[in-house]
Amino acid sequence: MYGGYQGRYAPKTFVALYHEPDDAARAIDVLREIGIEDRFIQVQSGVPYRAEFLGRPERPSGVPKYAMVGAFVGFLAALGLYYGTPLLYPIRVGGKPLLAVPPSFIVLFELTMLGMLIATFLGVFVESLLPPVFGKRVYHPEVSDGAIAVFFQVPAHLAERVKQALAATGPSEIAPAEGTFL
Amino acid sequence: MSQEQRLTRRDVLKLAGLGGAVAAVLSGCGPTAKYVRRQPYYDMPEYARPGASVYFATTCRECPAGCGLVVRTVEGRAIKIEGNPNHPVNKGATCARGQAALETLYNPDRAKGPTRQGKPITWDEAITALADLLQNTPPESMAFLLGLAPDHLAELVYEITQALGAPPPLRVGALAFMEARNTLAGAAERVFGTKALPTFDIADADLVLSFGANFMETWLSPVYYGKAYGAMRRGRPGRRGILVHFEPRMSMTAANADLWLPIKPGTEGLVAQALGYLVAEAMGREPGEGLFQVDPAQIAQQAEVSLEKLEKVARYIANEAEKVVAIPGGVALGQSNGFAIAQAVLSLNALFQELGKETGVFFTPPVNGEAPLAPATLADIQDLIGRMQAGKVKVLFVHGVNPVYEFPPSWGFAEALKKVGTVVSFASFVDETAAQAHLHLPDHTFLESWGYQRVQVGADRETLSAFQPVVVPVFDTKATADVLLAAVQQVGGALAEAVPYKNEVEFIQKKVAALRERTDGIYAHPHPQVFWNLFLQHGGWWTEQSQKELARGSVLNVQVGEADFDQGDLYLVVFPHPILAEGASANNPWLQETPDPTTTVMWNTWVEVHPETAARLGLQNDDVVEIASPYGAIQAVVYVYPGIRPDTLAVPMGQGHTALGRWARGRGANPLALLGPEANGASDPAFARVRVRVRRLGTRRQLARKENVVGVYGDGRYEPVEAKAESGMKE
Amino acid sequence: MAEMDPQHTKWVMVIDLDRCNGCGACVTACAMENNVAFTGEEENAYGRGMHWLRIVRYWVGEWPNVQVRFMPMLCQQCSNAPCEPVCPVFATMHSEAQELNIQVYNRCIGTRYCANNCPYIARTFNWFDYEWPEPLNFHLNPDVTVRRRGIMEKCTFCIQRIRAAEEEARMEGRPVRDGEVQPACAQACPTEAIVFGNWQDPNSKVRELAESQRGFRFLEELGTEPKVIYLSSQKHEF
Amino acid sequence: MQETTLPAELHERVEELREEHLLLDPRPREEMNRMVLEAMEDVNREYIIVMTILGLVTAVTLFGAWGYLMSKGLGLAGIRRPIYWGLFIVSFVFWIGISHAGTFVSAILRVFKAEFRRPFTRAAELMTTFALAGAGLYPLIHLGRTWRFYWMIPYPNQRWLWPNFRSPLVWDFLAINTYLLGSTMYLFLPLIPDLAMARDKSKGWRKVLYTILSFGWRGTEEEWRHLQKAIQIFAWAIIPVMFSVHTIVSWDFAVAMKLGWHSTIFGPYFIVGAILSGISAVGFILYMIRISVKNMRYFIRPEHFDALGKLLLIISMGWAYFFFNEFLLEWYGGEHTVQEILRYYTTGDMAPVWWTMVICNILIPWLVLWNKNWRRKPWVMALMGIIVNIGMYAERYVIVVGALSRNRIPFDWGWYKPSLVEISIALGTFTLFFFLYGLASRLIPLIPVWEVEEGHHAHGLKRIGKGVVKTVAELE
Repeated sequence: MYGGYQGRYAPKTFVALYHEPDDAARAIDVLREIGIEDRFIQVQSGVPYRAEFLGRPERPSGVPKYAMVGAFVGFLAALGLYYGTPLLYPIRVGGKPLLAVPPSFIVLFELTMLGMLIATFLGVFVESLLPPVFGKRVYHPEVSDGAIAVFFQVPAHLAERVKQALAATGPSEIAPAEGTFL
Repeated sequence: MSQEQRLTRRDVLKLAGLGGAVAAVLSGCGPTAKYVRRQPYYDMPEYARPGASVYFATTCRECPAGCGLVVRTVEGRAIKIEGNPNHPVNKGATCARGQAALETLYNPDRAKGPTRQGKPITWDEAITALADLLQNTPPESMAFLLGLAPDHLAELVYEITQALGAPPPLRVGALAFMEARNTLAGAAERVFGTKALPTFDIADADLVLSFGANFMETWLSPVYYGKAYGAMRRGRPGRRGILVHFEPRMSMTAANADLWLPIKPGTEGLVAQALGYLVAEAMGREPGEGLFQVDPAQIAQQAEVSLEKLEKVARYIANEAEKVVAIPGGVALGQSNGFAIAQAVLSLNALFQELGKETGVFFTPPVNGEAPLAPATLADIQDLIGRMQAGKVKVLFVHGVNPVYEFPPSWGFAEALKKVGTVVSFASFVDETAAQAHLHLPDHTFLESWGYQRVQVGADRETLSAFQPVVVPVFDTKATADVLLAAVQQVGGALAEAVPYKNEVEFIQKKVAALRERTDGIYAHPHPQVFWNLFLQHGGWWTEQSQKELARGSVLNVQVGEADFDQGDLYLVVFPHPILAEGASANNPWLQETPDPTTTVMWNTWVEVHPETAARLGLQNDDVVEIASPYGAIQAVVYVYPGIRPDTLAVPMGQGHTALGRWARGRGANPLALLGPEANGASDPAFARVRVRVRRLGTRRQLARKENVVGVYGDGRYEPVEAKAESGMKE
Repeated sequence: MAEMDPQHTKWVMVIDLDRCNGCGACVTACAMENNVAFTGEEENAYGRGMHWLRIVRYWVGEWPNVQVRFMPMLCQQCSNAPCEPVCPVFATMHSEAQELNIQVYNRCIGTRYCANNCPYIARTFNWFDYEWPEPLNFHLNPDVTVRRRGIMEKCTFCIQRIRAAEEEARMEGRPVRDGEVQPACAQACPTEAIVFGNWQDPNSKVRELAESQRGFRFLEELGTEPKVIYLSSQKHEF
Repeated sequence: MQETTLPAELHERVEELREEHLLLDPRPREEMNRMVLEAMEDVNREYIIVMTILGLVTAVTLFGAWGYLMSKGLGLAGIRRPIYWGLFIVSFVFWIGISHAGTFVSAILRVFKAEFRRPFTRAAELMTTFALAGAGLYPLIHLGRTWRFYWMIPYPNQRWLWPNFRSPLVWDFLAINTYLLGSTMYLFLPLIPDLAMARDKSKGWRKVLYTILSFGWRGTEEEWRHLQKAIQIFAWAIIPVMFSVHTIVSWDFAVAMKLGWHSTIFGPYFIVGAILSGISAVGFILYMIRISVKNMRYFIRPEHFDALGKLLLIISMGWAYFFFNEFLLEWYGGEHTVQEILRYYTTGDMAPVWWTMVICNILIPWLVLWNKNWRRKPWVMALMGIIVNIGMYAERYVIVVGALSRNRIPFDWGWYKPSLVEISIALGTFTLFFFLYGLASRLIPLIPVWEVEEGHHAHGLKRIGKGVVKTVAELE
């Protein structure tokens, strides 16, 4: 994030651990007051909190776009299968037309939904950059015990000041965070 | 390719010229190439191209009717049996039994080669043994039992017995006596003056009166009658023939009748006379001049039939019908007064003639006047059994019949057989008789055989129907005629001089030689070899023109009287199975699998019981019952049958084999066990005189039916029973 | 004849129920021609016969005026066949050249849906691998596939015979002659109840017979447009 | 939580409420995590014995019998002409019905924010997946040539042949695949945070497994946002898929030219039936989890059974409504064969099965479920689960086998008797289901802890006058 900075200006990542959303929200306010932008703060939690609870900026999720693209692809695949394949090798059955509209709805529906669901599923991973194949990531295992971990990046020389400021918000722990492979 | 295909098709036989496959057949049938061989692909006979069919004309021997067949073969294997469209009897059609004959040919349970006391021997040993028997047995203690087919063998054996001085062969068979051939021929002699089996010309009849004749099933010539029946119904625009059938049970023939009258067993003759009386009356004859001195009202009561219905039929005959045919047959002739019934019914035809109606009885003219050997009478058979019992028969030759199975046990044949020194069986299968034979010298099945059959019924012209092998023999079997001739030659001396044929083919060629001089045949050629080839190519010889001459008869005012019955509760109708007939081909799986027309039962013996009777006796579908007559008892499975008199039971023949093969053995029961030894007045067995008691055994066995019981009878509930319930009835 | 299109035939069967006497020759002939397996007593008792053609028998009336009606029942080769659209793999389909309802054995995966959907109960299923013990298998028709377990089969109108006749006719540059093709059942039928022919041929026997006032198609109210035309039996009433 | 502000005299009432409602009875997340993990790691002797038995029984009765069936032919099943479909298709429809449980609980209840769903969404979704796994086997088992099943898949092949998209079986194939994939993904998405939790808390092979399965989940805001969005999309999208699946299954029958099947009401009728059997099966499964899995008495409480009981009663009424509709209108139609079919159902051979269906699906639920005390008894609901599912199995049996037994040609009616192989396979899918479920119960967290914790956050108490009530805050 701070690529190029060296020495005392090099960024350092810290984690402050909270057990109440109120505290975490206050800590984020504190960080923001210090001048750390939202993009240098990351919150990890064991339960989902709406952005507003912690005073974090609302950002829309990209997943619905995946869903729509997936649905469209599924729909096209269904069109191709239903209206295309019978023309490749026309076989008449039951005195029925080769291409009939009403039963096509079933195929169109199913494959559209299938495309949509698969794309949504994949979308979660792509959007969240999961699985973390590109390197280490910061994480605090207590998150899974319901703690709210507030990660923030500060230049090394500011670290102590920030720690002190956060102490007032009652974190159970403030520590430097190391990226790990998960 | 198209050339061969066109010519190998069935209609090739219509072609007068010789081309393609026919030429091939001809060239293949020289004296040196007796059989068509199944060859490897690199060395095929020229006509047997891979994938191309070759058709051979031959004759069916599943029953004695002598229907012409065309057998399709591919690469030396018989693939499909089709009717010979030019044959005067069946005109291209076949029955189920004929269709399934391929399974006789390729049956895995056929006898694989000659055996002595069950142990395989070579044919040389077999022929030596046979020659030994012919030489060292006093001629009068020899006996030959032959089936009704083939005729050429019967004639050869006849010549041999004549040369030996032995008693002539007896031609016997269950089907023959169930058809009461002697009775019919005897009655025909009395009414029409010809002692032969009459053919009833129903094709253009307006009304057919059938007194028990199951002519659409197995009776005499079923395919001929099938053809004629179809023509009668819808063969003529605007005229539809009507069938009225009198029989205690609804046979398949009865099932096709417009009116089925389930008269009391034994009253067929009386009803015929009553009907004659009523017709005569309706046509204005005074009772005094009435030819039958009967009282219709009283007969109707006696026969338990509606007088009104009889009168309606009589009025229809009198007013609407131009051609009326009355047919006696089936169970009617098996009554104790069967001979009188046959005469009464045949007389009805004569009466109609007298009343100005057309009738349709004709006789198939014998080829060159040579009638085939008639079937043996019951007296002949009983005489033979008596001699066997007395130990006077040292050697018994059996061919084409399975007497242990086909004769009612009450005749005592099986016991008498044990007293015979040497039994020689020529059966193609290890049937019940062959199983007890000392020497078993299996014959080919007819699709591997040479021969001919003299058509007795159904053809309107002289017809000699030819057999030829369509495939090379499947197993190590040998034609019985060849075996006998080889033995005769080995014996040598006077016998060989009297029977001077090298082999079967030469014998047949000599027998048909006389036909070369006939110019009225469908073909003629003076050269023996060409004639022979034509004979085989056409599947026999018959005249170009119909020789049908409707017979004129005289009315016999026979005293029919009452039929006698044995002690018992219920009348019993034993009938040849419409598909299996007497059961000689019961080991053909597809024959077993073809459903009986009226009951749709397959693979087993059932007993037809009227619903009221079943209710009275507490019987349900699929109950196993014991049916007992004074002569024996069988077990069968109840089929509640709406089409039978409440006082009558009916059991089909054809099952109950204790040998023959995997599909026949241990299946169902043979109702012949219930029959007695009495005759019907013309020395045919009175098989309908028996009465039976029926007893529920408490077990059940599910009949294999094509129909669904619930759907058909609507009794709502159907309790499936375990098919394995009855131990004794299964293999 | 001139207006006939040799490329396109419409095969039709007429079954005259007045001629049919129920003898069962057609049933056996069909089995022998088409390598139909036999299944034995127990299987048949459990409704597992393989008959492509069966003779449906009805009882009519009450004792003693009982009557029987026979009706040979086989695949009706429907123009609008209910069996066809339900097959997921096109194992049963319509041949446009012959207007036949075709069962492609190699494609069949054995869902049996077609059989459930057939109002004529005309289809049979190979429950097992059925055997023709040697040498019984010698008579198997080389023109007809022997079906193995797990697939559907049904009457084909003896398509192998139709094809042979059509090829022959094509090579000779003529339409197939009336009566040239006979399925095994029609060929065997002693009463000539079964007549087979090409509907496109205006002079064919089937056209002539179908004009009869007795003609009807079984369950035609279902709209399946069967190609078997029955001529009703009209018994005389005394 | 506001209970500190409540007067002391309400304390007893508060305790009562807390005991009643899981979501008012918060425990620290660590403790809940521990409880869930303990339950997962509780591989004791009984468990191993039961699982071994289930596994062996499944191997023999399902896969053994299936292999035997494939090697000999479908004749080993009791099906015959004209009843070409038997127990396999009955079981297929049955399991598809059961599979509606998970989707109903986790999608419909989620969309409608029914809070009681929280602890058992996963238990129900697992049912969906495993029921579909069982159901998905049947179309393969029932094929005459199972080894050719892939011919139904649309893919370019050397035969140049594509599947017939007019065939309801292809619709089935597509719908079931969509549903199976969709519901598996839908099971997996909310599972990720819990797997991450397990990853953090476990050691050894479990650590490796959960590390892989949790995909590096950390619980960042983005992750949660995308996850929740996706869950939302799934919840909405899977509902129509679920409806389509059972509708299409019903169309297998309804589009056929078969009297007794050819009914326009079959779609909704089948769906309601599916939900009925699914919901009741959830009751049974929750009971099993409650009694057999460690620590589950905390998570699964009588209130859940009560809620399920109410749902069940309503759905049973809905089912009865459709059933009555179907029967009455068919009967009024007066078609000859249909009359016979209905007669066959009610008084014919099928009557015992038909009446079982009526009694189990209508009579017993209606008699039992109106009573709150009974609804709250886990074992009663477990029993209801069994009874209703017997009834629903009977319903499918009547529809599949009963209708096929009667057709327009009385000559060709039939009766049907399931064979041993068929019964064995049908039972085998039950053991397979329980086997898979047992396996899953020790491999993945059965309780969605984060959802429960979220519920804890959302729930509170409010004093109104002298009383105290439960309140719910909308967090999502």
